[in-house]
Amino acid sequence: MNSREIIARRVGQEFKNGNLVNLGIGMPTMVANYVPEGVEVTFQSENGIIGMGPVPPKGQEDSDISNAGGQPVTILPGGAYFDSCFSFMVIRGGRLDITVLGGLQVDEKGNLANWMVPGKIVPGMGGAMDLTVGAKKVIIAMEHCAKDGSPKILKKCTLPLTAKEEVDLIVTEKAVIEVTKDGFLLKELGPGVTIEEVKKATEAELIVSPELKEMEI
Amino acid sequence: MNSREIIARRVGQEFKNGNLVNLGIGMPTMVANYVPEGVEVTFQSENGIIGMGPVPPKGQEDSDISNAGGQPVTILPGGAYFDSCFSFMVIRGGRLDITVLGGLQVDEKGNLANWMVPGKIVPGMGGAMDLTVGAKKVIIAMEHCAKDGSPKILKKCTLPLTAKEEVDLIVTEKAVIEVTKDGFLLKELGPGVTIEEVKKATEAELIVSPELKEMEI
Amino acid sequence: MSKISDLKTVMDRIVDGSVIMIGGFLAVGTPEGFVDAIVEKGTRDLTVIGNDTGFLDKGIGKLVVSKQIKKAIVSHVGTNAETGRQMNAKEMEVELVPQGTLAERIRAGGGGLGGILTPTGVGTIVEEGKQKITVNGKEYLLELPLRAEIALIKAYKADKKGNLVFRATSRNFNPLMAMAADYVAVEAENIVEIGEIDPDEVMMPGVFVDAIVPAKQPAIEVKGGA
Amino acid sequence: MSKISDLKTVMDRIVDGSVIMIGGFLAVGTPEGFVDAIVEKGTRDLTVIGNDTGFLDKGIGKLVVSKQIKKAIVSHVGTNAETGRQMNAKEMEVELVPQGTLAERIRAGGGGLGGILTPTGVGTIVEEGKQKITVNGKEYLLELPLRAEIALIKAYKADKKGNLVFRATSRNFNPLMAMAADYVAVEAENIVEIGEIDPDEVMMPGVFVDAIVPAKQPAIEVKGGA
Repeated sequence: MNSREIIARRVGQEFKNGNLVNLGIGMPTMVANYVPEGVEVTFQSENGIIGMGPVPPKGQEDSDISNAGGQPVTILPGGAYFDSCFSFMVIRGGRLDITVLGGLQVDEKGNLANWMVPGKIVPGMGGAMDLTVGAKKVIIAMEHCAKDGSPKILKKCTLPLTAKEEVDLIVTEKAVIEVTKDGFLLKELGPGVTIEEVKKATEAELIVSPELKEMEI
Repeated sequence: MNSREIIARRVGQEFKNGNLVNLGIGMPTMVANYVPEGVEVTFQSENGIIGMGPVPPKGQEDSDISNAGGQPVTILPGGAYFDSCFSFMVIRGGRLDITVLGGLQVDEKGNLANWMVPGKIVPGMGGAMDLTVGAKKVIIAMEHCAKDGSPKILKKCTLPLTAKEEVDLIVTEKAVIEVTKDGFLLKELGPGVTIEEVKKATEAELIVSPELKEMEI
Repeated sequence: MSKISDLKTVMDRIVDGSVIMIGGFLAVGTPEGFVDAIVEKGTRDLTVIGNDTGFLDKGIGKLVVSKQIKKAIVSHVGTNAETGRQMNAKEMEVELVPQGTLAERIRAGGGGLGGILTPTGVGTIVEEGKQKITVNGKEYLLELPLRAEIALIKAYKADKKGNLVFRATSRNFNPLMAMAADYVAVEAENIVEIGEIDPDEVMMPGVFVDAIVPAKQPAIEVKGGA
Repeated sequence: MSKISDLKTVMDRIVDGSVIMIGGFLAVGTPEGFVDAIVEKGTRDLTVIGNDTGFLDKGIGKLVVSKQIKKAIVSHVGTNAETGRQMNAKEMEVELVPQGTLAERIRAGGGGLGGILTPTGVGTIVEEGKQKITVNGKEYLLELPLRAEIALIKAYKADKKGNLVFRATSRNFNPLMAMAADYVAVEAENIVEIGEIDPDEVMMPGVFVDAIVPAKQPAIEVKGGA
């Protein structure tokens, strides 16, 4: 199992029956493939759809039906379309249970940075700021370290924030970390990963949960 | 021709081809019957309809299709329904050409009072405050004096205002009066009415237009 | 996960002092079955948010007549003399809100906004106690969001997931209220299977709906229009 | 009074320096015919308001590549490398706005509001230069309305009065923009007679539409979905 699959599979376990979920573009989109059996969730996408279904078979794409990444998707029976304003009323209005987003940095206050690296790359925040502020539970799904090996889980974010103190849970290939008022709580380890490996790859202090266990994925 | 018909007929002459018009409840509703031939206007009603048509024949009422007064109406081909929020976006957003409302008092600044008489009757403002603020042209259609003969066209309103400095034109059975920055401009007289009669029935000063004429109705 | 429910389940949610939104415009689009059930239950001291207080025998007005309302937040009460009487006798508090402002306040409550700036009411007693903010040289009132514990709304059609379609002018405040309450109950004239409503025709997605109750209606109602 | 028009009439409205809203979300629901016509016309120094700058060869991105945009007000530019390049080289100004805020600002512009209070962006650089207002103990940013001289939108279906129906996720910003501009031109995939669209299915009433131009489309497009 590669890192991305570990992350997606573990994030899927956070979903509860009946949840309304928004998956960010990139890796979070993969989580749709790992919803545990017996759990029914509804996917919302900020470009104007509730009840988003899987990617259509090649050749059956509909150019009017896409996800927030612009990829062709489908809609399930009982789904609905709406405009962008309505979409963000859903997001900010308190009915969105979970948003899963990627991250560049998360810090121990629950701050998130994922929309720009000044002077380098500025993709823009898209819907991420609204999703982070609006969803009841914010899960950051990301690889534990940056490509150059530098830590992404920090004492204090150095990049411009996406939202202040909104992150609830971080899921990486190495660990599941909860943001608590006392700081980061290390709750689970990735397959074959040790506490020391996680600590080494993390800039911030980690409180090790007394119930620490390996991910069951 | 009774007073109400004079007023309704004269107000209708203000409509221009293509206008979007909202008629208040009560007497203003009558104006729908006096749109001049060759002029096509579209009626909006704040309860959620554009393209409102005439009252249906007895027995053919639809309990889901009404005007803002709760009376059964119809919808014309090319009409549309929408919710209350959208309806007031139309009203405040600059696309409503004309609103015709009743009035208790209008003063020479263009202030309007038509929603309460403290201690006596407080029907509420309904959509009148939004209509007055939002419409490009505000026409007050009312009898020139109150039932007890007291003047309604005043130097200064004494009742709580519906809106500040928004009235453009007053149409009564006695006169057509425009609100200008210099005060009330008397532009037309009702059938058989003299300048003196209008002045006597009006508390505010009237500037008599050099082009004063009798209503052509 | 069908959301089909019954009147009793919905009524169990409504207790003395509840804050309730009720859809409708002069009783057009008001869920009369829910209103009747509240009258029957006799719950008191309600705060009711709606467009108006309907008539003595129709719409929200029935709750005025039965003296169950402590406070009404509405735009218009002129069609119900009993509201005026209770208001003047100080038996009931009435907060009058311009209709467009009322709609925006409910929408703000539903959409997670902290308020909106409207030009409506500037220079009138409506501005009393409110913050005035000037934008591009024009004055606006800051109007605050409204939410309720329970929204009681009426729909023309619901599927079992709670996707809703409203009809003609009975739409009015119903979709707005469906977004602005913690618990949303729908009186539905027609109930269909999931998948029978085209996703582009859904006017309110089912995620906002908690309970669907079939409307008790005269079996045949004249639907003459479009 | 048919509003059927042609590309030239619409393009005559667009001049150097025009402020234009263009519908679409990553080019889904973008009126590509209008965009191509602007590229052909070569109008410069445009201010463009849209969700994103699309791709190099699709959506608003084509106007970036042709260097016709002076300022873009968008939520996302990550799918168009040329936007990033022009932004870093200071050849084009980009105002990045959170997507939900962008939608609300356009809606406020269309609905005559002076602004809205949103929790989005509090504690980030988005709050710079904005008024912060606390409501019920929570901080919000005051975000101001956006309007344009011209809105270029795409609809699935239009009747000759301009009543519009959008389809699936190509709806996105199109209806919002239709309300927020002085002149609204629609690229319509299908044009039908007045009366052929049910009044309850109209997603944008024709009073907001000034010109309808038939879309130049591949004659057959796969429409596999619902």
